[in-house]
Amino acid sequence: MINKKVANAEQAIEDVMDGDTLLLGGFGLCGIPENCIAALVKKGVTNLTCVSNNAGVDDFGIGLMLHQKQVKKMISSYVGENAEFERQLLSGELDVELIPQGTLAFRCMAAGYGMPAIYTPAGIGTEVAIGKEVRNFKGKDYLLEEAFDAKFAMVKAWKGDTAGNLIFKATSRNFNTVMAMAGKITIAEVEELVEPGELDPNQIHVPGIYVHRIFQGDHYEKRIEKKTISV
Amino acid sequence: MINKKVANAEQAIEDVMDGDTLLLGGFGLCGIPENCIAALVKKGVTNLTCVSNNAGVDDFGIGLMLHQKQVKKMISSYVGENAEFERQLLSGELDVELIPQGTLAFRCMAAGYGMPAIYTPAGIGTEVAIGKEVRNFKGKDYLLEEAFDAKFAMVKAWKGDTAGNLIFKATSRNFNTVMAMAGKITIAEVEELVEPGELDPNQIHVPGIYVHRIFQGDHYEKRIEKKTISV
Amino acid sequence: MLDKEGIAKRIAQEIQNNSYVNLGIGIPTLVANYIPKDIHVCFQSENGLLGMGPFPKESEVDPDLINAGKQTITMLPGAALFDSAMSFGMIHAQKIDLTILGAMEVSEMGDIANWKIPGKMVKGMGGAMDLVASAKNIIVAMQHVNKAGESKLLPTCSLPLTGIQCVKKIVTELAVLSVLPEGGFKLLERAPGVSVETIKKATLGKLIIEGEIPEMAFD
Amino acid sequence: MLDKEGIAKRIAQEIQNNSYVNLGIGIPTLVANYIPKDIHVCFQSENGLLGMGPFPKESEVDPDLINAGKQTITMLPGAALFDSAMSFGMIHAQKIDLTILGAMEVSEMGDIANWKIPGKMVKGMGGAMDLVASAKNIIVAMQHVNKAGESKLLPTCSLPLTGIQCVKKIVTELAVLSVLPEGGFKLLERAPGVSVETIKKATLGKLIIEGEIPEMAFD
Repeated sequence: MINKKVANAEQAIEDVMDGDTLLLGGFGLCGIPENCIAALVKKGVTNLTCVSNNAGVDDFGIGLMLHQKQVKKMISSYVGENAEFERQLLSGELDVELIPQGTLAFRCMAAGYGMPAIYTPAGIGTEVAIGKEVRNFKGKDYLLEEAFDAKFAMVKAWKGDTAGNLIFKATSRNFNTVMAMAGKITIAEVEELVEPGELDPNQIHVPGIYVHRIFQGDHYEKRIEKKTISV
Repeated sequence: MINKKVANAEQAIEDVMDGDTLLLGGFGLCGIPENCIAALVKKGVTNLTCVSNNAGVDDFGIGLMLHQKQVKKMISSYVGENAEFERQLLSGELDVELIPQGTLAFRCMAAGYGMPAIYTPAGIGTEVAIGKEVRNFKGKDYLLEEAFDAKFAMVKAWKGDTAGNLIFKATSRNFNTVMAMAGKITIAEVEELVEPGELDPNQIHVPGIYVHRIFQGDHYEKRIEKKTISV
Repeated sequence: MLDKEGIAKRIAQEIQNNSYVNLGIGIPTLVANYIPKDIHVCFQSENGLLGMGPFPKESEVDPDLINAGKQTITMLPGAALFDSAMSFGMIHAQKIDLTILGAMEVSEMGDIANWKIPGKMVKGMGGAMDLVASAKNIIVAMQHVNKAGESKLLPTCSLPLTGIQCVKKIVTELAVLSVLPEGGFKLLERAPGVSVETIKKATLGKLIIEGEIPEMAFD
Repeated sequence: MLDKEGIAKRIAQEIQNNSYVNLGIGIPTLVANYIPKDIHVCFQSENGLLGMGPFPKESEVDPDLINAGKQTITMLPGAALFDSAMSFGMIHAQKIDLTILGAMEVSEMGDIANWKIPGKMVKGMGGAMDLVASAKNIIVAMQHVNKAGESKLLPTCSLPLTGIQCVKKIVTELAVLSVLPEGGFKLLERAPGVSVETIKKATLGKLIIEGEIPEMAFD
């Protein structure tokens, strides 16, 4: 098997440059690449375009990069709950492109499947459609949306092997699979890194061919945004 | 949970009518819906359009339906190894549309994902492109291929639960997942049918929402087309 | 007049047996509490889960298992997990039977605005534009008038749209209304103690009243 | 002059360390037998497997585990299974580093014909059109001339095409040739004991010969 293992997050992200575009997995704070984000903050790389469903919170997730003003542009579907984000956006320091959540997922999937663009009904008749091609198929209108073209994808999986195969847990799968498939260079951090042969080939969510670097992360905080309990 | 269980193949296919379009899972003879095919043969329904990567062999798989002249048209990527198929094709009794294997998979996936059509580079510059829209994205040409619009999908899984969740084994997954997602009415036959909660939600290949009827099949022959042994 | 729980309770009556349902944030979330015992329903959370169960006990809390509102949740037996692409795939392929969501405005053509108020910080549309663009059946749960006392059922929406010609039914604190294909809000039911006159005053869009309008019935 | 095993052996030298490779049916399948021990290569089978291993022992035969040629196979440690859509997805997204396949004809522009002979029963293109439309690097393994003695390296293909401007290299029983981006077969190596003159006679398309042409080297 082809060995994708690198030592740690620092090594995995060492060639990220100012101005690069990154796909960052996760939904809210669930399944975010915590170690990669910490390493990006430490490296201090700037002018990044970050594609991520959300933008973290003030003191966790992508919020940590926003706090350091490393992000030039966010492409997200929902960016609430982040005061520093709001400040930078209103002051014009930060550019934000809001796109429907399905469109975000499909533009990643398209990249991972070698499709140049896909048609989606989401956004028809709204400001999202402005400047985009609308096409009717069998009586229904669709927007043409292009595949993402991102240099890096950073995803967080539950288990992985050194061949790059990934398995996700519960709803932390979210955008991580399609982003892993979409990156030109895909970096995966996993809670548990095992040898080839230890994962059931039938249960793999992302085949290793899509993953270029993999490492076992540490100190996962897995912060919960809205802990809600039944009484 | 919503219960999708039906008693057997006869009950599952009872509303298939002459002239219907069926998506039939499997690659070669691997992962084909053996019980559904047997029930279709018994029912004697005719004039079917069958979408399947292959057309079976003379005395197994879709070959059994061809033998009874139940198939009006095959849409496949490869139809070799079937003498009766060849006879019907040359005599004009059977219509065949050959399409690239990836196009077959993507036209199913598109249907399952609510995409009206997809762009693929397969077939550019060949007779497959005749009469189809060609579009250039970033310097490369693609063909526009429409999603399948099929009344029934019939797939074979390894394990399933009564909520319709499916797990496939090894390479018998092939077209079964995307066809299950593409059918207006999807019928799944499984080797082992269990109660909800017995399958790991993390390992499910096709969520039950895509499956309308499920039953535990019997007498699986699983014929091997080319048994090849290391010496 | 209904409170939020009342709106949720009334909407719960709309849920058919053996259906797949996506619940938006806010009042729609409460609907799950009022599903009759004999109705089988499977809730989708668009971040990648079918078969969403109740909130967890303290000991069951799993940071890797949340709903689209980012709340910790549980899974029911028969649940299935998937990624965001498949999740919106099944939404776009119209596998979800019913979508229930909140709104700021609904037009008499069934257009909906629920994501953006010009001049205010925009948080984003999340999955709402996908849901409204694809759903077979959409029920809106909302207050009949906004905090300024202005009707939210309008001839045309004034706020940026989330989707067009998609809302099928509306349940408010005052009434149940269907949106007719040709346009107009058809009054179906009054909330307990609410007069047709009150509903008329609170509805700026075209209101269609035919015959006697019954009061909502609750068990 | 090489036999089929020789062609496979020569192509195996083209395989780079840490690469993902798709092998077509026929001579390409034989290439797997000649990969040097120190080269890590992962074989894809387009019916849904990465990490394809050798044919099974009698006791290991599993009807649910076959390759794209429908032969029973095994999986190596680190293998991954997936469906046909993801399989062709990774092909189209150019995640496969090298595709090796047979051909009936190749043109000096790199067009390939390998699926259909007019007048004969057509079996279908299978996955070939997808592979040739997407591959980063395609090597064709074939005989230099057909059974009628006619060159298969042509100015333009006479048979229905499988794909256009895609073949990068050709290995035959006589020679190794690259297809130049501007068109033309550039002769790189001669098979042992084969003269440039013999290759010239067997090549109908534009043949480019620069300097001394070395003989293929085998370990």
